[in-house]
Formats: sequence, C-alpha cells, structure tokens
Amino acid sequence: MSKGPSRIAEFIKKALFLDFVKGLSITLKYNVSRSITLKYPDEEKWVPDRRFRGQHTLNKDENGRELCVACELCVKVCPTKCITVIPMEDDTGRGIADRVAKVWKVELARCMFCGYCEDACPTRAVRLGRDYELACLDLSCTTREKDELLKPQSIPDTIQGGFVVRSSFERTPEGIRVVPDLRMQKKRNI
Amino acid sequence: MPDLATLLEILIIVVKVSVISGILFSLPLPLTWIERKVAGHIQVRLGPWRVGPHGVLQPFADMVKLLIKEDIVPERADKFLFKLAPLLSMIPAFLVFVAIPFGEKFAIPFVGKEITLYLSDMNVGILYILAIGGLGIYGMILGGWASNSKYSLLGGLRSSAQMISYEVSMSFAAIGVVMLTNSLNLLEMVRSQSGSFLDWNIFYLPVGPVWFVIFIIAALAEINRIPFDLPEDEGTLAAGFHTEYSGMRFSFFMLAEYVAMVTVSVLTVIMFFGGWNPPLDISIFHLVPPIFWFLGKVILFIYFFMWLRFTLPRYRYDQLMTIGWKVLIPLSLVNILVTGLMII
Amino acid sequence: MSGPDVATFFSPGDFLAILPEMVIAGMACVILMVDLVVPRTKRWVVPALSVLSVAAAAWFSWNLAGSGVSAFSGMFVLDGYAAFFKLIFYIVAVFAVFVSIRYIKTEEIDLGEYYVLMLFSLSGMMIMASGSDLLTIYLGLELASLPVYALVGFLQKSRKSNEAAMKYVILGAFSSAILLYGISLIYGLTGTTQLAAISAALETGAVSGPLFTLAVIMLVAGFGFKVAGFPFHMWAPDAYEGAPTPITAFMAAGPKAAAFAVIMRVFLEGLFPAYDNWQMAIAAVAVGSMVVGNITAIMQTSIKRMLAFSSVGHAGYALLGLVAGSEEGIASVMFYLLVYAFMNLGIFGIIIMMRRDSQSGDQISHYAGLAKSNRLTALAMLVFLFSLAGIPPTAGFVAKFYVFMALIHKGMIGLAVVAALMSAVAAYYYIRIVMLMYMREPEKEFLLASSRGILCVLIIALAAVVALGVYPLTYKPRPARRSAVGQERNEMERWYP
Amino acid sequence: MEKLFFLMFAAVAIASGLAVVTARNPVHSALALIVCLIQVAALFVLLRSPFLAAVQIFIYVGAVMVLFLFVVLILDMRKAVLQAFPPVKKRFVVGVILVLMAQILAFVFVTPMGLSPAGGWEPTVESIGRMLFTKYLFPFEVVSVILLAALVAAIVIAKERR
Repeated sequence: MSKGPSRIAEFIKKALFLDFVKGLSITLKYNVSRSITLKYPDEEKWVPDRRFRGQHTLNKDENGRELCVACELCVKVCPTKCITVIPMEDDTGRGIADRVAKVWKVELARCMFCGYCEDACPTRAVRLGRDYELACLDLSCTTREKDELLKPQSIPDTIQGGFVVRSSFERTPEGIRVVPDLRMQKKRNI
Repeated sequence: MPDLATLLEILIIVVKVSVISGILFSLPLPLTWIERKVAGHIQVRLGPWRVGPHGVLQPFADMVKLLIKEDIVPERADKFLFKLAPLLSMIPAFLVFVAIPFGEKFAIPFVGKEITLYLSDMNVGILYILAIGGLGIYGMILGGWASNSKYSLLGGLRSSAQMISYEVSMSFAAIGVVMLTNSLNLLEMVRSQSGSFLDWNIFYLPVGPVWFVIFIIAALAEINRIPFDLPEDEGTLAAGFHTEYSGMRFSFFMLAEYVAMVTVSVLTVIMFFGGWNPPLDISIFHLVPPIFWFLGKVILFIYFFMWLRFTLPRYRYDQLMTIGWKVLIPLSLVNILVTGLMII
Repeated sequence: MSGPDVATFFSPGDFLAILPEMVIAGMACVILMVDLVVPRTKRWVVPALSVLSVAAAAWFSWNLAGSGVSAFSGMFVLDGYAAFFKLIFYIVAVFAVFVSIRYIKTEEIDLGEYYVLMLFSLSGMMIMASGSDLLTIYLGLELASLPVYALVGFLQKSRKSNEAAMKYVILGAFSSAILLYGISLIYGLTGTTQLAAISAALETGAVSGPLFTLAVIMLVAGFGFKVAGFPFHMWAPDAYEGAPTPITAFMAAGPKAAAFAVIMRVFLEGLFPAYDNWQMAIAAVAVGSMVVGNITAIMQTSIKRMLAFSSVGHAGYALLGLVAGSEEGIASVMFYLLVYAFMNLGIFGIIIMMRRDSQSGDQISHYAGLAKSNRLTALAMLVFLFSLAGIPPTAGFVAKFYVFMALIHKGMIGLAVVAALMSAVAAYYYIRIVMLMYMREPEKEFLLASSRGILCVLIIALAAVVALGVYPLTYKPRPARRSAVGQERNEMERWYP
Repeated sequence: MEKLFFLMFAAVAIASGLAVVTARNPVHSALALIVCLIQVAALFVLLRSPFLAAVQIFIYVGAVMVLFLFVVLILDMRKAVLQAFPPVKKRFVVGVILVLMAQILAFVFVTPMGLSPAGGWEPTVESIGRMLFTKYLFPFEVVSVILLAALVAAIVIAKERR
C-alpha cells in the first residue's frame, strides 16, 4: 500500500516538473531580491567592528608618549616571526619608560593577524587595527615601520563599527584609495 | 540592365541581410551582459558593475580584450581545420536566420512601401532550420579534433553523441508542430496560431505542452546549454572543445552559441507561442506593432534559458543519454500517435 | 488537398498478392519476440516456427501461383516465373533451417535471430522474384542481402567470419551503389523504373547512345556482383569460407537464384529490345566466370573455397542461358537453378555433418577415406559431386545439357564449346574428391554430426538430384517472339511450373 | 544563370568527391564528403526540390556524417590508414579516376536525355507524402522491413554474447 501511491505521486511529480518549478521559483526569488554584494570600492565600504584584526597600530598614552617599552615579548610570541624590535635607551620622555623601540617593524606579507602580539603586550602598545586595504604594487610596502604605525588609523576608535558607509574611490598620483564617509552609516544584514 | 523595381528589391534584400547580420553580430554584447547580470542576481551578487554604469560597457571591454589577445594555434594541431572550425560553427548559426520570419509586413512611414519582415518565405522552413542548425555541430567536432588535445577531443565527441541523440526528439517535436499547424512553413505556423493565447500550440491540449517540453529539452541539449553543456563541462574537460582556442576564434564559438540560443528562443515562440500574435485578440493589444510582441516573447525565452542555466546542475553524461533515448524518444513517438489521433 | 484517389494505386487485392511476403516478414517479427520467451529447453520451437511460416507462405504462393496478377500499379507481379523461383527459395530456406539446427548449437550461435534474419532474407528474395519495377527489385535485393551480411559474420569469435562479413558488406554496398547508378541512368533515359515501360521506351528507339551502354554495363556489374560472376566474384571465396556453413549453403543457393531471377527479368523483360547491347557483356561475364571459377577451383585446398569457385563457374553456365536470350534459355536457367539448389544444399549438408566438436571438415584432405567408414554418406557425396560436374544420369547433367541446347539453338556454338570444355575442367576437381574418399585410407576415425534435419535434407536432395536426372522436367520450345514485350512473360507463365 | 550555378555546384561536388578519395586523413575525407553532400543538396534546390535538399542536409550531413565522424574520432584511424595504403600510388589512382570521370561526363554530354521523368506534379512535401503512401506504398513498406532487418542484424553483430 505504501509503495504504490507514493510511486505514482513520484511519477506525477516528475512528469509535471514540480521539482524544477520549485528550484526555478527559488532562483527567481533570489533574482528579484536585493543583492548582498557591497558596491565596494565605488560606493560602499564595510567598517569593521572593533574586534577586527587588521593592520597593526602602535598606541600612545594620553600624553602622547609611546606605550611601547621594546620588551620584545611580541617578537617572542609571534608565530610567523614577522615583527622586528630593536630597543634603545631614551630618557627624553618619548616613551613611558626610558627604554623605547629604535626600530619597530612588521612584515605584513608574513603576518597572519593572529593577535598574539596584542595579548603578549604588557603595555597594550601594539593593537591590530581596522585598516584592511593592504594591497600594494611592490614589496616595499609590505613592511610597516614604527613611524607609520604610530599614526592613528583612518577609522577612529570611537566608532563602534559593524556597518556599511558610503565611500568614494579616489585615484591619486600616489595610488588609489577608498575614502569612507563615516557619517552615512547603515546597518546591513548579511 | 534590370529595371528600377528589381534593383529596389535587391537593395531591400541586401539591407535586410545586413541589418539581420549586424544585429546578430552585435547580439552577444547585450546578451553576455544580461547573462552575467542574471547570473549575478540569481546568486545574490551584482554581476558586472564597474565598466560604465551598471557595467553595461563590460562586453565592449571583453571584446577589446578578445581582439587584442594573442591568437594561439597549438603546435601539433591540424592547422587548417583548427582555423576553419570556428567559422563552421558560426556560419550555420547565421544561415538559419534566412528562414526565420520576424513578422508579416511592415510599411515604411512616408514612403508607403511595404517590406516583409523575413528574408525568405521557404515552404520547408522548419526543415531548413533544423537541417542548417544541425550543421553547427561540425565546428565543435572538428575544432575538438583539430586541437589535438584530450579535453577538446572528448568535448567534440560528447557534442556529436549528444547531438545525434537529441536531434531525433527535436525533429519529432518539430513534426508534432507541423502536424498541429499543417505546414512546414513558419509563416503559416504563426498564422494558424492567430487569435487569443488559447490558439497557441502550447495550449493545444493535451499534446501541445508535451511537444513544448520535448522541444525545449532537446533544444537545450542541441545548443549545449546547462543542464546539458557536457561538451564544455569545465568541471571535467577544462573548457571542452574550445579549450585550445583563444582570442577571436574563441569568440566565434561564443557568438555561435548565443545566436543559437536566440534561434531556439525564436523557434519556440514561433512554434508554440503564437509568434507575433498578441496574447488576446483585443484591439488594445493590436495597437502594439506585432514585432514588439514577438521580441517581447523572445526576450522572455532568452531570460528563461538564462534562468534555467543558473538554477539547474549539469547532468551526468549517462543521464543525458538516458533522457535522450529512453525518455524523450519514446515519449515523442507516443505523442505523435496521440497527435495523429487528435487531428483525425 | 485534392489528389489522385488511393484506389487508383492499390486495392485490397494487391495485399492478397503479397500475402506470402507478408507472412514471412510478419512471422520473422513474431519469431523475434517468441525467441525472447522460449525457455532454453524448448529451443526447437524457433526453427519449427520458421519452417511452419515458410510452409504457410508456400501454401499461399501455391494458391496464388500463375494468377498473373500485377499489383501496386505494376511494381509486383505474380506470374508463373515468380512462383517457380519462390518455390526454389522455399526449398532452400527450409533446407537451410534443417541443416542449421545442430550446427549452430555446435558453434554456440544458437540465437533466434539466426532464423529471423534468414526469414527476412527469404522475404527479400521473394520480392526480388516478383518485382517488376527496378525500385522494387532493388529494395528486394537489399532486403535479401542485408540479413545475409549479418549471418556471414554470425560467428563472432571467428576472425575469418568477421573478415568475411566485412568484405561482403563493403563489396555488397559497392555493388549496390553501382547497380543504383545503372538504375538511375535508366530512369533518366527512359523516365520510368517499370520494366514494361522501360521496354516500351526502348522499343521506340529513342533511347540509345553511350550513356545507355554505360547504364547497361553498370547493371551488368551490379548484378554480376550479386551472382558472383567474374570479374565481380572476389568476395565469394572469402565470404563462403568465413560464413557458418549452413549460411554458405543458403547464400550459394538462395540469394544467388534470386539474383538470377532478377537478372533475367530485367534483361529479358525490361531491356530485351536492347538485346544487342547487353548480350556481349553478359557473354563475357559468363565465359570469364566459367574459366576463372573452374580453373581457380582446382587449386583450392579448402572445400568451402573450392565450392565458392565452383559456384562462380556455375553462375557462368547459368548466365549462358541468359545470353541465349530465348525462352528455352530462360527455362534452362530456371531448371539449372533448381537443380543447383538441390545439389548445393546436399553437398553442404555433408560438409555440415563433418563439423563436430573439434573436427572442422573444412579441408578437402579431411575427406580422405570417408567411403571406408561411412559408405552411404560417401555415396551421397559422390552423387552430388557427379551432379555438380555434370555427369549423367544426375540432374546436373540435364541442367547443363539444356543450357547448351539453348545456346546451340540460337547458333552460339562457340560458347557452347567453351562451356563444355570448362565442364571437363570442372570434372577434374570434383572427381578428385571422389578419388580421395574412395581410394585413400582414412587418417583418423570419422565422427559425423548427423541429425534428423540433415538426413532429411540429404535424402530429399539426393532423391531430387537423381529423379530430375532421370525424369527431367521438359518443355516444348516454341519460336521466340522478340517483338511484343508483354508476351515474353506470358510465354514464361505458360511453361513454368 | 541556372546552368552556371549547376556547373559551379557540380564542379565543387566532383572536386570534393575526389578529395574524399585522395585525402590521407580520414577526418579530411569526411569533411570533403560533407562538402560534396551539401553540393548535391544545392543541386536538388536547382531541380526545384527544396524538400529533398533539406532532407539531404538534415539526414546525410546532419546525422549520418556526424555519426561517421564520431566513429572516426573514436577509432583514431590515422596510423592504421597510413599503414594500409602506401601513399605512392596516389597519383595513379587520381589519374584513373579522372579518366573515368571524363568518360562518364563525355557520355552524359553525348547522349540526349530523352523523356522527362517528372509526371507533372509539384515536388512539394505534401505531394511527396501522398506519393509515398499511394503509388510507392509497396516500396515504402519494403524499406521499413529492410530497416527492421538491418536493425536486428546490427544488434546481433554488435551485441556481446553471454
């Protein structure tokens, strides 16, 4: 009893292409639904959350002194050995202690953004920031020196993140860049 | 010296030919764009976006890329056939349009001269289309063979086997329509379907829809579109018969494929959906020129094929053969019988 | 939608006329299906059904014989001539089935399709014999030969069989093409494919010239292939040797006789007004066949090859009757073919009996000393060989005698002399086997694969060969009428059977 | 005009027919045969039989030759063919063919083509169908029996036994 009618039902289903119709209706629904693709970099850009692990940044304290004490713990803990730190004596008040980094260099091509350096850092000097447009045309830009890392990143820490902003795509003689307009924020379901 | 009227006739034919071939040559430009857009949106993506507004200039960029690409002929290839194959694939696809009508007549404004919207009113039209359309396969077989590459050869073999298997049921479907409309002539076919949409062959119950399904499946297999694009199955055969082709020669194959898709859409509309007849026999609908009804339906079908392409997975090769020989052909035979009985 | 009324083209009576053919072709389909359901233990059903259907067809033919009906707007005739040839075909088919039953078990090719293909071929031969339109004749020819191509290659495991089938198919297709060219030229020249109409067109004398000669040459070549006449006989030895022996027997007697039926109808009914055009060509083929067939046969060591060449020679003799072009000639050829069918099936029956287990019986040397152990078999073989050689009082002698008489009555004494000389040559290799059988000591014990079927065939064939040799069918020659075309056929009807 | 076309098609047909025989590569031969068949189809058009032309292309070019190529490609006969036919005699063969062809052509031109075979009916699809089922019913049915027999024969030959 169980087999007969179900087989007939199966046949009718096949003959009327019901499965096809089902599949087609699903794809049609998607066809008319909104696309989830961002129009990045032309019009939209994704602002990551704070927990995002992008390019490194070196923090300063509220007095503008470097937090890094060149303890080299980040160098030790780095699994890819991409960080180079050379300490030096400096009591001019550049850092919070009299030991500062003469060189603080990260090779982004080798870094895997695991965030161990963050954890290891006793002074919370090194943080993985929110810049993620790291592509470049030659190898020189794969290493970031201390000077660059000390500059604040394009998205200030005050912004929560996790939304899409309107952006513009700019071609300059130095290269291309995507300038986000942080005022126009919108949530997006992904 | 022929008189003026003859010259004018010849001129009209020349113009018509050049218009049609011009349209056909430029057809892949919008079609590739549309196809990629449809693909994108069905996959909840955007599709081409960056070249021009909404990426409309993308096909032109592609064209430029194809034109300036290096033309590679493999060292051990059969050079002559390798170069001939893309043309063999393309020319029949164009020749088919000699017999395809786009409408009845069209009066040129201000001049008062009527011109017909077809090149040739062949009394064996459908047969001609099936016959010539079938020739395109040689481009694939010979191209696949001449490339001297395993993938290409397998692609060529697959396409020939596929074509032989499905040509039969496609012809049966054509025969079915011929039985329904009582003519091999495409114009007659359309004329016999005039009236409301209930007069269309697709609604000739119960056989019409069956013929339609048979025709669509067979046609999909004939023009190598998903779900039957085994000859260029990138999962197993690199790019199938055109693996070794690059540049313009490759684009000829693409051109042929798109033209074939248009042909099938046009044929479907003519054979099953009343050609340029409006869906309802009311005066408002007759205000719209018939050619627009025709083009509208054709575009719907082109969309349908694209829609199918991004919905269905590819069939396995043995499934393809099973569908062809064990389902479609017996079904066509039974359906011919039923059609015959209905006509009597 | 107006057109000629269907009734002008055929009537229900026309379907009655092709009833025997319909029975055979229809039964072939039935047997094809029966074969699927018959259990392995009851395989005898298939050959039995085949024989029954041939018998049924024969019964219908007997009732229809001589009605002289022309059916399907002159494409098919039922005259005495056709009936006589159909009789030959029925005999050949039944005999072939009988001798096959045990053989195909030995060779492990016991498939129902074997008989089905034979029946299809038979229906083709029947259509050939009755065809009175080049179109029907050609189609009958194809229907008769296509199944035989497959039957020749039926021994899948044997390379020889496959090769033979291959050669036969290719050369057969080639000859069909030549024949078709000839037919299309005739159609182009006369505007018709109906033999009577062709003859009428030729009568007017409007059709002549080199193109017509070309057409005739092509027809001769095309038919020459089918009867395996020189120089179109190349396929015959290989095909005869490679084929399963019952099929060799069938081929040598059935389709060949059908081809003769067609040749005589085409040349004597359709192209008779152009007698002078084709007479020399046919005569050349005939003489060539006799000379080459008989002389090459001497050198053979395989008995099947030898019989193949001998059949080429016999085709030459039979063609001589056509060369004579008289009613007497026609009658002699018909008689010749009937006799040839009997003696051929008889001798192949014995060859089939020699095939058992590992014993092949294909070589002439295998027959050494047969008479010591199997006296009766050897005696039968002796009679058949004497008949093939044309030694009285066997039927073979009478058949040859009639052909020679027909030639002499037409004043073609030269041809008759050549034919007689070649008979003497032929006697050498036939009698050599007799000598082997009676004079040599056997090399090893003979195990004959006899069966009721083969014995039956042998007895009937033996009886026929002797009886026809002692009491030949006779006919009374009348002055030939060369003028009226239709009359030629009527004359034939009056005499045979 | 028509004669010109005839000569053109006929010449190409003959040339491609020759190419079928002389081409050493079976694929090239097949291609030449396709060309030849298309030319013949064109001749049918000249003879006012578009139906036959379409059928010729449909069946011979579209189906038979595709199957043919399929088999040729699978068999990879290139080496086998080159071994079987040493290329030395090619010129001789071509010569013989040319002579024979010239003879036939001469015959064709010398002999007056007599009675017109066309019985005054239009070679349309309808009339062809009507003819097939009235005047030529018997041959038509015989053809179906032939096809059945050929089918049985082919299956028997090709089938793996046991």
